[in-house]
Amino acid sequence: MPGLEDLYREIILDHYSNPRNRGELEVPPAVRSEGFNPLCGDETVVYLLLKDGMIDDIAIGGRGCSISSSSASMMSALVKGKSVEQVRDFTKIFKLMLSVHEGTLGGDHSHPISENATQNIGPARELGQDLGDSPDPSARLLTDDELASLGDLAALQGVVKFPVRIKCALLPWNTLTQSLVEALGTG
Amino acid sequence: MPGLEDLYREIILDHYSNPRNRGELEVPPAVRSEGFNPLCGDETVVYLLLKDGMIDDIAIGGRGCSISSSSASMMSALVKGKSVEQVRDFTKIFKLMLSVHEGTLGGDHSHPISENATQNIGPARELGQDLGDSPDPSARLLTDDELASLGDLAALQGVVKFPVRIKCALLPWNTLTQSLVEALGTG
Amino acid sequence: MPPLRVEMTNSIDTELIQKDFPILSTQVNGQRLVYLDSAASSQKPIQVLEAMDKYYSTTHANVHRGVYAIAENATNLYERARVVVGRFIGAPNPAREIVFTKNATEAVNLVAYSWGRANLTNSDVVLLTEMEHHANIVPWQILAQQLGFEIRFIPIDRSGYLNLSEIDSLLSGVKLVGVTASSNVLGTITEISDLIGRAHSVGALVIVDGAQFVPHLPANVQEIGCDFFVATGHKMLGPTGIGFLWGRETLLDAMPAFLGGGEMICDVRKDGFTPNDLPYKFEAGTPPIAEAIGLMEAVAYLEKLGMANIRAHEIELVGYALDRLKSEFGKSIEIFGPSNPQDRGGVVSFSFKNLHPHDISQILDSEGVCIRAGHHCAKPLMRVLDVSATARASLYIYNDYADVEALVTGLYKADKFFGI
Amino acid sequence: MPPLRVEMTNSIDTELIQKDFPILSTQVNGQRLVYLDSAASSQKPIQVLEAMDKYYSTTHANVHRGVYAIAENATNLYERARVVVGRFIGAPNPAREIVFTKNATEAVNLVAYSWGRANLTNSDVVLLTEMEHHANIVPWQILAQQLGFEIRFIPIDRSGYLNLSEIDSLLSGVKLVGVTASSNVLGTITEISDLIGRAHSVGALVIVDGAQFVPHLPANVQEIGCDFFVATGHKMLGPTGIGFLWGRETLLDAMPAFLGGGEMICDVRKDGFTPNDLPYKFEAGTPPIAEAIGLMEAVAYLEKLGMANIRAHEIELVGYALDRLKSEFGKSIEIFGPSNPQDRGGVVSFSFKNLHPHDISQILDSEGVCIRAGHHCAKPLMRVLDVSATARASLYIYNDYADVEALVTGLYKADKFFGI
Ligand SMILES: Cc1ncc(COP(=O)(O)O)c(C=O)c1O
Ligand SMILES: Cc1ncc(COP(=O)(O)O)c(C=O)c1O
Ligand code: FES
Ligand code: FES
Repeated sequence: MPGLEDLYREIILDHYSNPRNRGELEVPPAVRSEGFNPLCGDETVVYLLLKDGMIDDIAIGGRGCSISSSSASMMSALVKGKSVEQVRDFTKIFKLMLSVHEGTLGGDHSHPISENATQNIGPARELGQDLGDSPDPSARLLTDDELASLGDLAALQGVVKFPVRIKCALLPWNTLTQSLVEALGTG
Repeated sequence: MPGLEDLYREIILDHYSNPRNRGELEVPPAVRSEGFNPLCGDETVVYLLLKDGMIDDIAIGGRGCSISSSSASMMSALVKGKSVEQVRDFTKIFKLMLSVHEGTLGGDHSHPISENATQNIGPARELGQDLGDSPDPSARLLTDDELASLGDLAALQGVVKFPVRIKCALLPWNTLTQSLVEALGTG
Repeated sequence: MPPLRVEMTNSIDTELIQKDFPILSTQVNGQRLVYLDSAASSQKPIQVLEAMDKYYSTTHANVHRGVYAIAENATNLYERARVVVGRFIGAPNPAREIVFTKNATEAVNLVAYSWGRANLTNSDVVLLTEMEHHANIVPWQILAQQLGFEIRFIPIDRSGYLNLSEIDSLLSGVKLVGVTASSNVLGTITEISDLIGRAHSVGALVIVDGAQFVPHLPANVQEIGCDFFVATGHKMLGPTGIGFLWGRETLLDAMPAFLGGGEMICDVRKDGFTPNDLPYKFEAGTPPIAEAIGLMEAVAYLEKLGMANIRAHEIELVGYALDRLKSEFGKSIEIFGPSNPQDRGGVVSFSFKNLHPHDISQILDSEGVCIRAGHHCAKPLMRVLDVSATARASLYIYNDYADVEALVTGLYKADKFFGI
Repeated sequence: MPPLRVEMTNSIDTELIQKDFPILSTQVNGQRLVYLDSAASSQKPIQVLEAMDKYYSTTHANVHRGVYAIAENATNLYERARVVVGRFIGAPNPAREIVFTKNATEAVNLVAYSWGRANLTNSDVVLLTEMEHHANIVPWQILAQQLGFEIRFIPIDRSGYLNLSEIDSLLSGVKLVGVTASSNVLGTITEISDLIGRAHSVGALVIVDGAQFVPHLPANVQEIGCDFFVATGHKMLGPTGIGFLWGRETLLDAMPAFLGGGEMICDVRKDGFTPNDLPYKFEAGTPPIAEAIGLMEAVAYLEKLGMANIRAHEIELVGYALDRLKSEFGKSIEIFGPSNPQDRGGVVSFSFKNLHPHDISQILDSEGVCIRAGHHCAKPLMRVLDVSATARASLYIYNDYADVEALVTGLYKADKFFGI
């Protein structure tokens, strides 16, 4: 049974109470993107300033829960000063970390009551990988190096055990991707 | 438990195999009305010729089951030569005979399995009178005189025990009512 | 913080009732399940589950066309459910005026697609309220996109009541008013009778969203005086998969068909169809048969308890919850909606410190306490309240003082956990 | 008339299966229940009922928004049901392409109201077949009334097959083809792949009505090659109150919303709404949660038996029924549809002497034998066959030779009873 400490690691709470890079940037030269979480109605705003293929500056606005806020805060700290290339890699790794693996949904992640309820309810237990936020069929475990590359963000690993909150953790990253597209004028 | 003999009285089978007044009348002077039973798709056609407020002639077309066919046949025999007034009375009495009374739906009419199924299923048993073909809130038992006035048609009494077939028995009568309205140029 | 616990004075015996709800004796995270989310969906008593099982196990068949015994019986039960549900809300002619749908949302859409498309033009106005659920907003927006009419909103005041001070000017040009009988966020029991009177006086019809009303208060569409009324089974002890529309017979009769298919036709030719009589005209395809039977049993359960008793219980329990939350958390908690429990249904929405509602709910879950966090499908209202989400505890017949205390305890834990 | 009884050679063990269906051990009129009406609605195995009861008794909550354990669990189960159902029909991306509806009929209406309204104009043609169920006719007629397009019908030949000889000219101007994969009256398993290829070559899309196909044969939408596919839960061992639409993701993505309300929105403002992603965009309001879970269990049951085995069983049993009816009643019985059981699903429609189908059914009922009589929601087909109704026996996994014999015996009784 996953406890609250799996979800709310100390570092998460820290970023939640002391969000980094909170604010706005002037648009232009920066671009501004907003992302919605349709489940809760929360919104993340990302201001992004690129220079020579590098994240020159980033600021975070909007409102959300501790998970989306801390994810945004840690993300901003991580990507600042990195290349667009690197940011894309981080995004991939982060999403991979949060993809739901075979067995987790009906299995060890779930509360006791879930196990009861899925017992005998047909083929439920084998289908974890197709559900929710797992569009990536190549879902796999992260390597240690990959995990380490995420820094503080590794603390969000426990979110997989709380499927409804995965969208919270992804919200800033999806918004960042959007703003990259906008800033680069592609897509 | 109602048996088949409650539904298919001999006289009914007789009218079914030897339908009276089957055919067509010339239109005009006669009027022609058709009625549908949406449950089965069957159709009764009534040709009606009025003269001096009397049913001068009547003919029956269309196709239907033994219940609707015999009801039409017996109806045609009964109303021929009668006054419009009388026909309206017959219609009222006939419909009254087929209205479903309190208690009958969950009660004595039903097959054993119905009783099982409605047991404990909430307030089912008390609601007979509101269901199906009982738009008339003044539903009551017929007097002996009334029943006698229907002649052969009294044989259709057993139909109440087979609610789906009530519409069959009523189909010719509803069509007749329609054709009366048309013939009298009212409504 | 010694709880203010006192004996309930109303006649609802929650202890006895809880025994009828198998889920309430399960454990979540090692804790007793404290279910405070009945406004999203109520739990189901064993009687409802058994009625459906019994139906499937003894007499299931498709309805309306079968001549054999079990099919006739299924038809009788299904039609009986219609009458039972209709009587429960005071419908004058339930056998023709109750249309079973899949939920309350479909029922509103039915009115929008059928009545709306036939009666609204681009010069008309549809008047809603700021506290409507999306179910009574979006169908009108979809229609407005196609027909080009205007949608207006009756504002709410600071206490969460409808502000009717400008109602006369708001009503100008209005053909239809959509109003909730009880808000799923504020709890407000709206004063619809007055509004309906005024709407009728300018020739507008009124559709009432009774989804949060029917489970909690005695409802009578004739007394309310509305023209259409919708509600949903799963919030009133019934199963998922069923809701219903009540409409005035003359209105329904004049409305064109909505969904096409089996059941709703009298005849189909290659070149067209003739619709069936009411209520079948609006019930295309195989209806939710077992669900209607389950809903009939749910209504029987509510009637056995007595809606007046249920109401008394909820006023008492909601009053207790409001008192406890205010006395424990004072200015740290903001409770939305009327402060008088007489004016509220069973929901209590609040903001607590600057904690995000989802985080509150997550902490409460670890204590077995289920509340809802979010926009509650009322985003326009969220914008009026200037929040992105609220936390919402909602109370029902099986809830008691201990459940309210569990909520209070959980909030202390959340406060401590985030330590902000 | 000694019955031709032989041992079944397929691997479906009807005796074992019957034990899973509580209703099959009930008595009707003192007789064993012989249920020959699965084409109208199948019976439900105890596993399906138990899955739903278990859901309600342990983890019911409204889906998609709750952060607490039982709500997450309900959401997981509901979404898992979507994937299970999607995989069962070979959907490439079930999590986005399966939309749960209340029945197959709603699913067709969804396509008509959403895709149809956005893509059809008065110069277009919708091509249906003469053997369509009303569910795949009337929605197009309702739309045609509003948009003014033409509806054409592919004729059938005397043996109950689609007559595709004029298909090229029939297809001219066609934007959409609606075709049943298996007729609920004739039993015909249509050769849709050929038709779909031709339709696609003129740029038309194809909606396939799989209501009578999915319960009986292995179905794979990718192999079939259609664009939309609908089916219904209650005919495939599942509960009432649920059906589904499969559509190509790109098509669904481009389609406007149909029913408006909760769940289907991403944002709602006073001045408009933003629809949600697939598949939620098309699931307004609280969905049939327990019903989806019941349907998932039904699919598991069918998969356990194996669709190929079910098919083998039905070919054998239908072949037996055709033989027995013909050998017993010769020219007195007219059996509609293909004479080769390989080309048929589980239904056997017939005319018997000049007895009215409802009268036949009534007599059979007194023997505990349930068949359907009527137009089977296929009135245009009835006109083509020049009958007002047919009697229809339909066979499924729990039926066996004894059931066919009961039908034969019952027909003898009917013949004797009416003595015509
Ligand atoms: C071929 C066919 N299509 C569609 C339907 C409609 O199914 P439902 O009534 O569940 O919507 C049926 C069943 O009645 C059918 O037999
Ligand atoms: C006030 C109100 N109206 C309508 C609805 C919609 O009910 P359903 O989702 O069952 O259609 C709800 C519940 O979500 C509600 O609270
Ligand atoms: S709850 Fe809205 S982003 Fe987490
Ligand atoms: S069955 Fe059609 S009228 Fe009797």
